[in-house]
Amino acid sequence: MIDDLERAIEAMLFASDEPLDARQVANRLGDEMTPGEVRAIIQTIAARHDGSGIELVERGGHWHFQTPADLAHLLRRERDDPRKLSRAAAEVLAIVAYHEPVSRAEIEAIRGVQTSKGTLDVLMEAEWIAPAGRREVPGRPLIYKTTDAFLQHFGLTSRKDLPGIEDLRAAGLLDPVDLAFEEAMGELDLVKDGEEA
Amino acid sequence: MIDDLERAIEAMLFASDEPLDARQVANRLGDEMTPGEVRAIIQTIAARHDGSGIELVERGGHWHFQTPADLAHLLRRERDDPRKLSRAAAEVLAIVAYHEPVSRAEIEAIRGVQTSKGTLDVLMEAEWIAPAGRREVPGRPLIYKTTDAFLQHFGLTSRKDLPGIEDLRAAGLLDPVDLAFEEAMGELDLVKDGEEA
Amino acid sequence: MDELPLDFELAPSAATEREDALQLSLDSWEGPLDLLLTLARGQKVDLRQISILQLVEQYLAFIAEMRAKLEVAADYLVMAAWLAYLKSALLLPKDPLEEPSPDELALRLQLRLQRLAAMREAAARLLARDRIGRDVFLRAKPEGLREVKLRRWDASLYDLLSAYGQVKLRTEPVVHMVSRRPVVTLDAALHHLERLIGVQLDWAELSDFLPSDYQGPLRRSAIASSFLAALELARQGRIDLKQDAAFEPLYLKAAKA
Repeated sequence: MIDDLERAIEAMLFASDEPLDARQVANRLGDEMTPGEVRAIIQTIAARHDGSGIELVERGGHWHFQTPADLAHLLRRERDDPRKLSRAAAEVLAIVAYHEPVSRAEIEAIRGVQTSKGTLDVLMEAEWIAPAGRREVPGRPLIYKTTDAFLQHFGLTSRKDLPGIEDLRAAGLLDPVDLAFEEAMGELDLVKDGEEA
Repeated sequence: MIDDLERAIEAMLFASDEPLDARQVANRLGDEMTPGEVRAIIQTIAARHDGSGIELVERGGHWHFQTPADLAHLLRRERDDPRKLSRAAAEVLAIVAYHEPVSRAEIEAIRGVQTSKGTLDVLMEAEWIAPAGRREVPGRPLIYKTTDAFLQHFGLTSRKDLPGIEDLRAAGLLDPVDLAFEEAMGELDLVKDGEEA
Repeated sequence: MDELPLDFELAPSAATEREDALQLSLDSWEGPLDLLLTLARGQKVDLRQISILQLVEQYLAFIAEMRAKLEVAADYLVMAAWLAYLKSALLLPKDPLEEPSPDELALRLQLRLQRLAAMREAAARLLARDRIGRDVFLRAKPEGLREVKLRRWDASLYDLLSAYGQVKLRTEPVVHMVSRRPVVTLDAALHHLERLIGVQLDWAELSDFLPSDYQGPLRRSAIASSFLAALELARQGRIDLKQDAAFEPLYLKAAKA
């Protein structure tokens, strides 16, 4: 059986919105207890919780309950939050991969549009690109290259595995959208004529 | 020595700002533990705190730590102001709790008076009642039920703990008047038949 | 009717003052059923033993007293009228044909009062439980369980390559490549038609003069150029043209020399 006074002090420390010192506890009990007596009881409570998932700790003479530091990882759970890479980021990543090492200015020249710092940040957060020193030109701009994590994610053994321009053309990836559209329409016409015949 | 798993679960329940159920605990542990195994450990923890100044209680399948009620006088302070309920709100809350799910019309049939929208709003704002779909009768009225927050606030492990609910059910006092009336008339008829025989 | 200032949590101690409250106003009641229940409690018997007749009289007397002093809300008056009817039915000799019988009406009223009383008591017991923030207390500042989202970026190799393709397209010097279309020139059609018209004696449809291996766009081009060729030959007086109506098949044959 736990002593009533001990229970009371324990409940008080538990429910308090700020750490309490021995004097505050004694005041709230309204008893003629000395802070020393209160402290002794608090130490009994702390000892009882020792090694459990709850600990009673002293900070500058004030006591409060907390969870042990070694269990902090349980209180902060990490969860994957998958996000689709934006079109702009995919373009920048591809440019870095095909032209590395490149500076931001060079990426912009190739893309033909301004590239926000955020786009590079996203790619660095994904650990697909990394800074690779500075270009020895006026302004010494930072240059970027792809990482091993990049190769791994896209299933490439090395950058040499990236298809060349001619491969891309052959795969239709360099076809303007409107030509590809006409071809598709031409095929449709053929089918229709065939059906009529 | 307290087992690591027990410590972890204890810390989790202690640190959480809302009551946790066994599944939430199991999920957070990321282990292949069944909710049943978690529940067993929680019960061990609850037993360990039994009779102390902190207790681990179950409310609607969710557990949380709180102070024992017998220490209320030491912990209650002027600024603590539990939600005061109007008589109307208290009655409506009781009717929802003992009859759930119920529609507003059913509540009004019991109270013999119209329920202002505000009364239900107060109870919903307190998160003690919540809509629970619609009754499949003409007009498809909204029906209400109590929440886990209701069980927590009023210290009920489950709805079975509602004071006197078994007696009320046995006495037919939770049955609608029409049903009770039929039964009462049936009994009267039986008595009459008996007398005639 | 709702949201009375009356503090329900103090209701048990206030209940003894109800007798005095009866003299004051109707605001203390949650409608006529509530007033009836209060009056029934005054009989100090179990609700199952209550004298409905006595209750009716109490209610009617109370309302009459109220009306002398102030306006009484309609629902109290409706109940009064109904109870007056019930009272007379209960007192008059029983009419066995009357449906429902006054006894049944009285029973229904009694059942309703029992149910309201049960819920009223349940509410009081509920509010008297150990409530969070009044009787039991939670940790004031729990650490809280947090969930940290780890952003994981996703893209496929296809996304990457097609993005590069679009970059290249956008920025490469634009070269217009007009694709070769399959066409039958007017000259070719003329030549073809001239050759065939010589062997054709009777009217024949224009389409009969087209080579059968022309398909798709090529065939459509052949129709167009053959039509022009036919017009040209007709202009030169070398063939005759015939068409029954607009959009009908076009017939041609060699002109009579």
